[in-house]
Amino acid sequence: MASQSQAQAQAQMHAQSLMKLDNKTSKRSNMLLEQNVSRPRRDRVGLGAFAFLFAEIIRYSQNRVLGIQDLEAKLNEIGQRVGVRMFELSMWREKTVHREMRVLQTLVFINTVVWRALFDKQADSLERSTENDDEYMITDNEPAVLKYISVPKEMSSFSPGAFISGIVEAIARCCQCPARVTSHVVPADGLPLRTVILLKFDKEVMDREKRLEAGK
Amino acid sequence: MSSTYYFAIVGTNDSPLYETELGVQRDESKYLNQFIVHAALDLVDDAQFMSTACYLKTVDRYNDWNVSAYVTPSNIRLMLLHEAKADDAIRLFFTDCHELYLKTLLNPFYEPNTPIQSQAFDVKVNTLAKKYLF
Amino acid sequence: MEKQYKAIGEEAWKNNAEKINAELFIFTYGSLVVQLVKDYENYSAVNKQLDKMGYNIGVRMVDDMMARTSLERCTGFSATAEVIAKVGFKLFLNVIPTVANWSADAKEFSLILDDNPLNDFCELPPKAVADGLRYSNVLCGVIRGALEMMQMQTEVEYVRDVLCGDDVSEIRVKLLRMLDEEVPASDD
Amino acid sequence: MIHALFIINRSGGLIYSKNFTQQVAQLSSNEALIFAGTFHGIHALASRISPAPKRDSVKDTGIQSIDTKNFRIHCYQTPTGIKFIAVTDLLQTKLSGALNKAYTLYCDYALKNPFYNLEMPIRSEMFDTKLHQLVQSH
Repeated sequence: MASQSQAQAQAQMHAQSLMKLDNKTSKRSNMLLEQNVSRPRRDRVGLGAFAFLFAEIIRYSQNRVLGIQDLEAKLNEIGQRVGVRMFELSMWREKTVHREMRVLQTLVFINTVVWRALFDKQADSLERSTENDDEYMITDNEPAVLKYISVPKEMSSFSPGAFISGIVEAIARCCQCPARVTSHVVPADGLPLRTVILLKFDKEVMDREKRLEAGK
Repeated sequence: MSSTYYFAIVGTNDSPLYETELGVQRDESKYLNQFIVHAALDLVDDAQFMSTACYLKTVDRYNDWNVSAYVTPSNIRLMLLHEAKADDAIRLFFTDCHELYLKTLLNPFYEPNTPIQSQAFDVKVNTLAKKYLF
Repeated sequence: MEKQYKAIGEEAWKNNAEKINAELFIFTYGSLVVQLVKDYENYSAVNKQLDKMGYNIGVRMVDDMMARTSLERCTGFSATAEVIAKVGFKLFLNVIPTVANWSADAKEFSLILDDNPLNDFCELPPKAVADGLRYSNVLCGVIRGALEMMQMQTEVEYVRDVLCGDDVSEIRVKLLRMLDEEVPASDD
Repeated sequence: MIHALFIINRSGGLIYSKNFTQQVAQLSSNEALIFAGTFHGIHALASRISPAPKRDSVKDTGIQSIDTKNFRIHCYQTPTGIKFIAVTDLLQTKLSGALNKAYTLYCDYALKNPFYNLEMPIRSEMFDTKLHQLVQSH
């Protein structure tokens, strides 16, 4: 009996302390809900800060996975949380807040607005695959976030751009155009980290596109 | 002014992320409100491909109720049950609620499509309702 | 002295630092912390991991700061504090915390983070606050790692955190000892 | 003219060596290791025998260059204890600028690379390329 009431008292105390904390932190929630997000609050940080952080994210992830695919999946996951936020935020800052639901418009939005928001420039190209109708490629010749990374030969199939493909995958899903998104290093002359983000849209998306096209 | 509103935010998997009754509280109405909103989601799905606008205006009617909808770029549906028509006021209310949702989403600890539990959010929504709807 | 470091930091930021969108950095950091919370399911383990990752960053970052500035080895702990605040934080995060609360023996000081970019947008869940999650704990590790490369063994920790309801964020840096140098660790 | 470049880590280990001209002999890897370790030791001893006071502010930072009849060895030690060593002709009086640039490249393409392990030999094509460009442009 005694221990039970003790436990109850403890639980009550815990609840009280949580409430007290809640009062303290509600100031913070208020502040966050009141801040102006129509423009970025701050402009830049050092690329060095990002590069060191990203390197550490890769090292951390590497220690927790068995193979290259898992490593890419982990980076993809980390990128997705960035993508959802960056997308809704970039759209909010557009002149006309709107929705993109069509494959091509979504791709163009990613290629231009999102890329500018993330990397200060448009992606270098957006192409449709010549082999498969449901595949599109966004190419960045020199992704700033990968600038200093040299993938060792024994891991040559690893693409650190999996982080970027995670961002893109999340945005495609937000736009109701879910796709499998992968990243591939395709070096070109003087561009060792040229990265191709490959989107393969789900069948439902392509079917819907056809329906909407026919309905026009 | 005795108008009553029911406002809900619905996630991409059709689960409610937030709901509140604004104005006169009517106990028995909660489930009916949820039902009306849920039924209107299909109509939102149909309407949303007709334009790229977020605000879809009134998408459904049920007895005396109008159902207005606003869809955010990442397909989170803001739904409002209301009696009187007031397109512009509702647009402004929705737009500001969208901004509140956006700021909630920016928090790294908020997982998309999960219920919004912040008290501050609740207070702000009620303030917006007072500002635009009453 | 203080002015001089401020100028060095600003000069390096302006001319020698490549930059990146702050929000991309902030969201990426947030995503990492959330990942750690998922992976460890225990906030004090997350604190530890953030500190460790910060350490790994710090032992490397200090070289980047030195290479991009004209700094020499710091003379004394008070100059070190100034360099961390006015050059290190400036160069990487584009903010300058305040150095304050020196201990009488001049072996401890605080960095008051009036403006911490990592915190933008962040609100901790109540459970994380109650369990003492230090969201920006990576910074402690960075400082500790960087100072170790400069032969200073330190203890660095958050003593106050706005995300946990405190009025300001304060990181305490305590010098434990100077590590031996001059003699090469191994000659073979 | 920069003939060769070596990087020595904090404990005297050789982590990078590269010849840029045919004019200097290619040391065997064993010789290069000995060169690095020996230089590291002499560098430390030199700052010990220095008549300069041992206070931090005026402390001697060790050997900055060694001359022979035909060439010069330059050394730039970073505040963290890494040594960048270049072999040049005698016309090169001061090389700290170029060595500082090499230091920056080391920070970018070794330290910021997640696959580089601290204190270990640098194996990065990008580092090679950038360093080569630096030496060419010098």
